[in-house]
Amino acid sequence: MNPVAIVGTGQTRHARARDDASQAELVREAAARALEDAAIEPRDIDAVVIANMELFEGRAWPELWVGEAAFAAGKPCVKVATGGTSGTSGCIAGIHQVASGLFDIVLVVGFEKHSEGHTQTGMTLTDPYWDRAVASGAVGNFALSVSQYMAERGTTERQAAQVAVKARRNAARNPYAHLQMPALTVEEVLASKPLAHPLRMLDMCPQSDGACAIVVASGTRARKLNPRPAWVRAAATRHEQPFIGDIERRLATMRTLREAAREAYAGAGIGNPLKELDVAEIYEPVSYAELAWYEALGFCEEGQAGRLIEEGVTEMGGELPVNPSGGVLSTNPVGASGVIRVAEAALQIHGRGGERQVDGVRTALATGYGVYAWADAIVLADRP
Amino acid sequence: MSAGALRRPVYVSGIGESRPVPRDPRAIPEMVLEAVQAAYADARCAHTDIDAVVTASVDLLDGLTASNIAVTEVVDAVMKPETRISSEGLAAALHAAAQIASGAYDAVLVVAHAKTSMADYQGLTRWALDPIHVQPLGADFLACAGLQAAMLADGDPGAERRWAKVAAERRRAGNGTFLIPSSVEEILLSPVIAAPLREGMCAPLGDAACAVVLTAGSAAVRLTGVGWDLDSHALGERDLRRWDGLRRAFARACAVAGMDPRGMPIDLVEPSCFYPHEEEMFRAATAIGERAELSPDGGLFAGTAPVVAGLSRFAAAARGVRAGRAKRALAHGAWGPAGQGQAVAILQAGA
Amino acid sequence: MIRESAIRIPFRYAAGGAGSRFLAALRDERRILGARCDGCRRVFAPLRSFCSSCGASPLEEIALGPGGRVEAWTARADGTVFALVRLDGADTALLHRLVGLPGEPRRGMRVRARFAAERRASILDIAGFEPEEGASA
Amino acid sequence: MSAPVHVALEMDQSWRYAAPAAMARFCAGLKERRIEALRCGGCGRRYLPPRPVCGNCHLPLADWVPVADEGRLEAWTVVHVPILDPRTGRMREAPYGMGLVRLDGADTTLNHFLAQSDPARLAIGQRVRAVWREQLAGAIDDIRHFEVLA
Repeated sequence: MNPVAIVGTGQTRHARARDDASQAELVREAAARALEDAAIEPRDIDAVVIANMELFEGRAWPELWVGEAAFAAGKPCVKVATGGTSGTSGCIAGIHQVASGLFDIVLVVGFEKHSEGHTQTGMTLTDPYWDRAVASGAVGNFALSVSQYMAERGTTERQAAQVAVKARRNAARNPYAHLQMPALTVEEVLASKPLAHPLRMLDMCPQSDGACAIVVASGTRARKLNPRPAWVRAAATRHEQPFIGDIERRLATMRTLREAAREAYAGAGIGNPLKELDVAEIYEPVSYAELAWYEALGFCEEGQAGRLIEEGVTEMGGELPVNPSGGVLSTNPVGASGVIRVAEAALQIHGRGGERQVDGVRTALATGYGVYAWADAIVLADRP
Repeated sequence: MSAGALRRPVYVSGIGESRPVPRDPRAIPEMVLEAVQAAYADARCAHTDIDAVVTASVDLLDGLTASNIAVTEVVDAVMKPETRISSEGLAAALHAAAQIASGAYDAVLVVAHAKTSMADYQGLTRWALDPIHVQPLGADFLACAGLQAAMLADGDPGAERRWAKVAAERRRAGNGTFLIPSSVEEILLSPVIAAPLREGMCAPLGDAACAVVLTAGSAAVRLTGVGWDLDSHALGERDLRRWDGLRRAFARACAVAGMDPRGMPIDLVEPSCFYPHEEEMFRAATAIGERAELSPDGGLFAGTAPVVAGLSRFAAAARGVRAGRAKRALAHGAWGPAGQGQAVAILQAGA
Repeated sequence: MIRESAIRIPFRYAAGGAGSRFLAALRDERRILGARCDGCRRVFAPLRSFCSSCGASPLEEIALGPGGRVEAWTARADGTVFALVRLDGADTALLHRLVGLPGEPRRGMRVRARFAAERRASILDIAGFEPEEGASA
Repeated sequence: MSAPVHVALEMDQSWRYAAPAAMARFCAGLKERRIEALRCGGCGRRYLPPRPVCGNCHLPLADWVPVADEGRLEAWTVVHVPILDPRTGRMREAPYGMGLVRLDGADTTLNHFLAQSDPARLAIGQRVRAVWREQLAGAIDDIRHFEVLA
């Protein structure tokens, strides 16, 4: 693929309800910040990609209404919608559009305003002959897979709670993060309200209102716009069969994420991700998922994820900090969540991470997760 | 190479359709499977030859969250990259072309589907309009088309009869799966549904699916020009008498193809016009001469479905080029109120 | 086999900064607010938080109408008439309904906003636009 | 800055969903308490729910095989949060047990309700059996739930 880099990022303050902003204004808030970060004007944007899940807000073709808030009026603009991977897939779409030669600069904006609809109900609007009759929302579905994963790997509730604590501690250094719980303890996570055994309230991501944008630029433009562009070394996507029961031991196997990561590492020349990646921003909707993803992403052997969190390997200051932003566990506007992963990974390479900056980041991983097991993996680096 | 050109040539190697019918008794995956299998057969390829999939569908039309879940298996996206462009089928094809040109993939399957028989289509389009200032009024895409037609008909007493003639002409060219008035007089007597538009003037909507295989490897039809555009959402902010978005999308497609928009020798034009007044705006925005053959198979007036329309026009244009009826053809897609979204593809004989 | 299934979900959309101000002014002041972009020299109806042409933000708030001219109208089979109304002082037209029509409307006719008696910060606080006194329909 | 205003809009739309032919046959079977899966001629995987093609092999499925209404519990949870049921517009009451059940004769698992909602009584590997409703309508919830066999 031709050289492409991320040269600017912007996101909104995320919250349970952003009553002060319409969907369009939320999109504008993130888009304007990304332009400011990249030091470009609206006229510099050649095309726009929007990422959003329409039924969560009850909108058909939401890009029609919010497109101009993303500076898209009179420009090429399409919407990408693939469940939880909408944001990462939207970023990959922007990357492909720039690499195609069609555009020099593409703005990708993901957003969601969960407070305006009923997301858990929206998520049950799947197959009307099967899923809809026996739906239990994202929490129940995830809990099923967690029961298998725990039985198979011996993962403990305490290890998962440590992931939840790490996420919220990191989020406290991120001024944009939704949940701000700097002093959260493992005991508090374990004492939080049961949602679907063994998942508790604090094991889960919140539902957030928010938007995030990235500026994708061609090689020549990127060098002019940013002293440290975040170059796209590789990007891979895998989708999976449609029903939860189709997927063999979902969290333990996760063949989509494994395969997407394998392809992305091969494209980026990464042999040992734990050593060669400097930071990772991964899409973990549940504390347990982060542990499962450590294995699928090759950070450790199968069954060793619990050890990784216990030994602080993925903490700030550890060998491979995972989710310095606080992750999806701290902020989850679905259509934006994948864009946030990519933006935060890029921010680490730009060296603009503020209090959540990891020292000397040269290579970063961003991942997306959606539906039952769809996955994206993107490797960014400080060199093309 | 500077921005504005496709870095790798893109070819159309396979086309398959589940033709529009008023009410297809089958489920969406079954309609889509027919189109995909036909496209593979046409491309003489196996599912293992396809690197990636781009789908086009809209959740609210399908009554499903992430409606691409329902078709993941039939579009052959299991353990493959799939991107859903939930705007319009032609925009999905143009994105697939960008994927190939980027070097990411060598063969991409593009699939669009919609079943308007499932639900009250115009009722659902209300949920696409600004929920603060417009949706509470009860307006829908049909009302937006009516306002656009009204702008064009103003001071033009011959417009209604002229449009009826266009609709009748297109209908005669199309085949007869849709029971619709086809004479000018019948059309002019059909009920007014959004004045000045009458029922008989509208392209009949039904159920359809379309699949196209795009490749980096040479084939009989080459995709040389791609362009798309999103205009302002509010009707009152646009000059509704003109499709400026289409003008921009067309200019971009010509630039990508390395051609002068005014001197474009296009022999075959396949516009996505759901109403006859749109055909007039289409001609004005693209400056397509009278010499070009326009919608020889009746275009959308032979029956169509939203989202699928643009990709089906792409398929029709590719068939024309492949059959040698045209050296160069243009396909058009449109979505949103009064054609807010616009997409253009330019196809020509390959290799 | 066909199964009919309904989806009943209540949605609640934030009107946002500009939208809230616009709707509150309809409710509290019976005024229709627009926005002026100094860069584009364009006055938008209704009020908006950024210019859709040049992207400038914020924009200057300005009162429009309540009179204006019909730029285009369409009638649905059920008799509802939608119109694009160019309010006095505005460069863009507002989409709304026409009411109280003695006959068929026509392009260019003068209309005036009729406010609803009970107003709840909604675009429907304007019940519709009706022909101005003395304006022939 | 004025106080935030919201616009409330109620969606009430209905859709007519056509069942794939294989799903229609499967549902007809349920009316007679019969469960069938489709076996892929390529990889041999026996699919529940039935569907047009095998996603792994991209081969059309046509080979029906019988499946028992008993099987093995492969995953379970007890859901404590009520959710809005989109079909009724009402909240579905909690707590309730959910499981992934591998029915004897199928290779994929079926997600469904469990009779038990006490975590202490649920474990992966338990044998479970379908509890059918008295009135069968030809839908997956003709099975009220699965109960753990002693």
